[in-house]
Amino acid sequence: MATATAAHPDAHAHEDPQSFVSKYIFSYDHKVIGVQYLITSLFMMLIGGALAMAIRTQLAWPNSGVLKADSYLAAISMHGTIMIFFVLTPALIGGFGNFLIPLKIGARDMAFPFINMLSYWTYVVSIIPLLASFFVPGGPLSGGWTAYPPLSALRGAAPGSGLGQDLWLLSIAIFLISSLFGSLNYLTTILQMRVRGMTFWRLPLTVWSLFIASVLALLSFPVVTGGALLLLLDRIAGTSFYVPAGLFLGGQLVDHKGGNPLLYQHLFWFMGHPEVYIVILPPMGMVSDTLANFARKPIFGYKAMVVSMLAIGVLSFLVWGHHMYVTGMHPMLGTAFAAMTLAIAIPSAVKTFNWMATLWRGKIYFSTSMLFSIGFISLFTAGGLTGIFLGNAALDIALHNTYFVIGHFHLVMGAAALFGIFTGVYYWFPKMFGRMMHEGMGRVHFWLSLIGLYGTFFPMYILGIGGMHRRIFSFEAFGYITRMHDINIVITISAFMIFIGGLVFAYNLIWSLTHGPNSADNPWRATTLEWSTPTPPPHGNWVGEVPAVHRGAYEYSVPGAKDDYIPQWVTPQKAGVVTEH
Amino acid sequence: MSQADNQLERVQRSGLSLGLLIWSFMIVGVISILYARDRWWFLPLASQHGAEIDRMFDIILVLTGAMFILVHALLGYFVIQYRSRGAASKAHYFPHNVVLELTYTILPGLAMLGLSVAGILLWSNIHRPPGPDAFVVEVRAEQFGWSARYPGADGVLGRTDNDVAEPYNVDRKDPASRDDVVNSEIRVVVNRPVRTLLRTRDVIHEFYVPAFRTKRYMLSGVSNETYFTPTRTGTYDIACGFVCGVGHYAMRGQIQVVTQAEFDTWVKQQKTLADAAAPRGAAR
Amino acid sequence: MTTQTHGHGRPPGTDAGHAHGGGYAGYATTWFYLLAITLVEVAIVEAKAWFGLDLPAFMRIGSLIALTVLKAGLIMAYFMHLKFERRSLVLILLVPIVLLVLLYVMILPDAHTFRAVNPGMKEGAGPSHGTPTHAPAPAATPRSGH
Amino acid sequence: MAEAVSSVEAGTETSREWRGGVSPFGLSWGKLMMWIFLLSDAFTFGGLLTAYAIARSSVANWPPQLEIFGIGLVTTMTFILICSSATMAVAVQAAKASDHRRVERFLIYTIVGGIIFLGFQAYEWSHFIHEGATLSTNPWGVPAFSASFFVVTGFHGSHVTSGVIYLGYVLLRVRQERMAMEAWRNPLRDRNGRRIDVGARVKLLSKPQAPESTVETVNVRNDQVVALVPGKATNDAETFPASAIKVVEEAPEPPMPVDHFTRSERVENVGLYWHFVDLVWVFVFTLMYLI
Repeated sequence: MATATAAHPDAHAHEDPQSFVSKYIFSYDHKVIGVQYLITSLFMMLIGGALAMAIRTQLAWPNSGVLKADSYLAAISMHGTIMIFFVLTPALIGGFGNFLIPLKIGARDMAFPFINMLSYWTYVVSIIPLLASFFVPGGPLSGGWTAYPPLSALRGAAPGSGLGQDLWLLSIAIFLISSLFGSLNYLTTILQMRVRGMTFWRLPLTVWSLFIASVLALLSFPVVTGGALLLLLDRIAGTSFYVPAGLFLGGQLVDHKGGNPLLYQHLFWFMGHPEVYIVILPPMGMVSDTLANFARKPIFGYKAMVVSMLAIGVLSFLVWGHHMYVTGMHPMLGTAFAAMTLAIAIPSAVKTFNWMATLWRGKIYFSTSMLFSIGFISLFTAGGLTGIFLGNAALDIALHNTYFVIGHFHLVMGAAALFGIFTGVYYWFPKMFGRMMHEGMGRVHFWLSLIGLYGTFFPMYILGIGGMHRRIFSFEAFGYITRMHDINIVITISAFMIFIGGLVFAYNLIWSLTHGPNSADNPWRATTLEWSTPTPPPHGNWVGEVPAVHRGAYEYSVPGAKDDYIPQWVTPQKAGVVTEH
Repeated sequence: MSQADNQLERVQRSGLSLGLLIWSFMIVGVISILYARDRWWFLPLASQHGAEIDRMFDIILVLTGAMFILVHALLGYFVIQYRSRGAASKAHYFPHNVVLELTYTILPGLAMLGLSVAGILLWSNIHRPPGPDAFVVEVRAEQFGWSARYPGADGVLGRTDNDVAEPYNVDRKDPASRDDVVNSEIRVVVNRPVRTLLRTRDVIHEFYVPAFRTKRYMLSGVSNETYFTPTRTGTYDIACGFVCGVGHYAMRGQIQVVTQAEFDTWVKQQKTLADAAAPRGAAR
Repeated sequence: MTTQTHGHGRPPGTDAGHAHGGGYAGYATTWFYLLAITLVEVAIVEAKAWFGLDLPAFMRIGSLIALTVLKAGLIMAYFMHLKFERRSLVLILLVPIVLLVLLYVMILPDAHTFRAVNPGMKEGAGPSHGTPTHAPAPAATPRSGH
Repeated sequence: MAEAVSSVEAGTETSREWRGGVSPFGLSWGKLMMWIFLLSDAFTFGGLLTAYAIARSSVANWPPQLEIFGIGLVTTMTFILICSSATMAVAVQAAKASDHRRVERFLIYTIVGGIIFLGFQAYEWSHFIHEGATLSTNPWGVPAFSASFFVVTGFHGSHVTSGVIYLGYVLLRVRQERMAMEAWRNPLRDRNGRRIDVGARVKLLSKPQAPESTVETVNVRNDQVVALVPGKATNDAETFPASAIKVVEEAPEPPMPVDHFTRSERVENVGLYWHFVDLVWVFVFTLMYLI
């Protein structure tokens, strides 16, 4: 078997695609698919970001007329949907997952390249109904990205509860199928296609994190697929899974009987909470890789990192109820979920301190990628710590559905995850396109983003404590929120700063694609396997044999070694030292 | 390896600006929280259990604040101190240390254990139903307004039944419903435990009174309950905390905390359900 | 596609064509047990009608669930060959099944909350005076076209 | 395998080193993916069955389903599905033993079982709908009863349907592959007993004037060979009986058209899927009909 892996380079790699279409559009090549995913999700990020700017303008100057009350609800709902399902998940799992997994484990492609291509195109198809819902009567859904029934189940309940809601459900269903295709591929690939010597304990943390995120996606998404199916039936076939009897809408008795709205919330959050970790685990992994690389130190406590990610993965399935403390859930469940939620703080703390210990006595190079990684630690801490307030069921009574929550999850799964994406793009751009990105523009992007993100989301904690609740089009009805008008203006100005930073990033991407200096094969002097390929890697990734792996992924500054890094593929004889792992 | 290959030597070397930025976040963060405590903090408290929520909030704030400061102080320091200092300097090879790792597994673990025990105890306290002498009121929400139903003279709310095809599903056949009072004003009695039944006419709303630190969804089809004891008379804002449609942003209500005597006089002047059903005042 | 993907993902020993798992006789036994258990299940359900045995609900439901799990175990172990796969696969498959059970267990209390706080759901009301509003409409119009 | 390992062992690697391929579970890629997919699908059913359980526990007066469903009919359906699962298991075993005619026969039994099951289900549904049950109405009480019945059995039925289609596809492939293998084992031979394979240089006996030609395709079943007949302007492909061919130069023996592994794995995968459908039914049977 071993011979098969190493000596049959072409048993698996298909012929080089020739035409433009088979090379760049319907490509089977995981690298092309990864880049396609990234570009598509960055495009979606532009839409989601523009919506965010509209929302923020409205909240800073409620009478500016940028949005109306109904289009405001549509904007927040679509902003959430787009950012979570169509930007963060596909960019991290689809983009970096596709690009990095085979390169990092020494495979020539994914296990099922056709399914891989199908996964990307299913994702593209799922975008169509979503964007189409902007143009239907009533507009897109208006119940927030969670789409709780009965608001989302009853057509007359809100302007977006008509066709827009149907299109949303359709879009999400297709997206979940796309994600299923992806997960099947990643899991099979990581389990079976690692090159000789690449044991689980030698996998780079990026691969570990993508592996765990894929498991989470695989197991959590089907449940909400079922839940969405039932919601669709409630809407179009007159079933009553979620809508109880005796409701009145606009003077009319609603023709539903015997449903339970809590059921949807449970099914939704059974997906919704693991989804948070699907979005934050890959950035954790990528940041671990870059921190070790640019601090020239082994990642501190590699095994503890893996175990804590596994713990986060398992716990993420047991805590969905903390989104529902005050929804009418049985109080006994509140206690159970509260205990398990706070338990997640432990692996998170371990990870944070491990990153800090990695920096301690390092030899830090401040590349743009490293700046974003350090920013990630800061944002993750600032956002993650407030989770302790919210996980505490009693405090959640005061804070649920306020801007405290918005600040919390935006810092963790918005800002930190975004920083993970930027870290990854700046770090692997040379491998993707063979050119370096512009460092100066990168630094401008970083400064605007970090200051902007802090300025946007940190004050939201204060808004939340002060009592501002979420999804309101204008706060002028409430005196205690109006007293905080100044904070809202500060937030909006900061938000525009992020957006401008994003534009700088977009310009940097385009500029670097054509003008960036050419990159060497291993420009960052990194140890992991993707840097042993030519840049950019050809079809089939390695010319000749895939190099075998001889050590763990983070052998930097090993005492006695010639260089300050020993790549995984260098034999012990050549390296001159025998490494521990 | 040639210099041209090594991009590492081309990137920025100094971490001073980044470290200062991280420290400034730490300082600005702390100052802004301290400043906000005086101006934009929780609304002045008007309920009994709220005091405990506020206290627990402060405890966690101190803990997490210390953590935030610790991480950022170290992070800023590391970034400034451990920058690359040319070819001669070398990073310290330090792949793992079991004692250190266990320390920061167990310490947060203990802290979380303590916090979750304290939180769960408080949570159970808040959810313990008040005794039979509690003030009972049914707060009702619809798109986009508030009202209330009071039990009337018999002290018992008429039962609700989802199969009754009427707004809020009050079963008028139930004798207890005859003297119920329905009014757009929401009033509760000061220093008396309130058992609030929450009922929605249509979609999910949320009964959110910031001054009481009280929040509970009004779940369609269910009479959710929430308990609190108001401690100060006055008028407090109710907000609908959960998105419920276009008018969500303006769905503001008011809850008046009055003395028992004031409430008794007021409630006697209101029409009962039976009155409303027979406007000429015939049946009583 | 097929030929590419099977390039090196094959388990050792399969090419020898040797089959484990007790062969056809083993399947016949499993098949027989599955049918027999199904019959036992039906017998439990119909215990009152067939044997005049009035089983208490917890016994009836408990034994039915136990038998179902047993059946599922037989199918997975023999038909799906799990008994002959590596132990690690079995363990990995067990974890999510535990999660599924947990999903159910954690949601169930809410169904009862719903039932208890909501008189409309007729807690304790038997079918006798329950749900008059949707009483059987004898000529409930079936939707055409099905 | 030994040579491959030795290069690794030249380093500090131990013999228990990871070598790639089929570890950690000893499953091929395809089979592993099928398992992962089934795991995911189990969660879809898990979600739906949980929804059903909640719908049921949310009301006190669930209709007495035992009186509504014909227990005999459902038990028969269960029997049929278990039987088809057993025949599927036999087909898998036969595939491993390279008994391909038996594979085909038992795949057909399995498909028939699936179709009968679907027929029963269609009968049950039409009966129900006739009695007045729809997704939103239910003559026996709460509408959630018929809604969850239709959703759960419908979702399972869609799995059975796609299973039958999948089985049919596998059956076709197994047949094709068997024929290809038979053709490979017993190639067409000319009167001298020499193999006629694609690419062989042949003399066309029926066209004595024509120069030597090359075999384009071989149809073993019909004893026919398609060869290029060099013409004046262009070459024409023409069909000849094998008896009209004399091989001048044999083509190199073609590789085995399909190997044992590919064939048996395909059957195993559909087997896993089909057993899973059966597995789900075991739960549906208990949870929806019996309890």
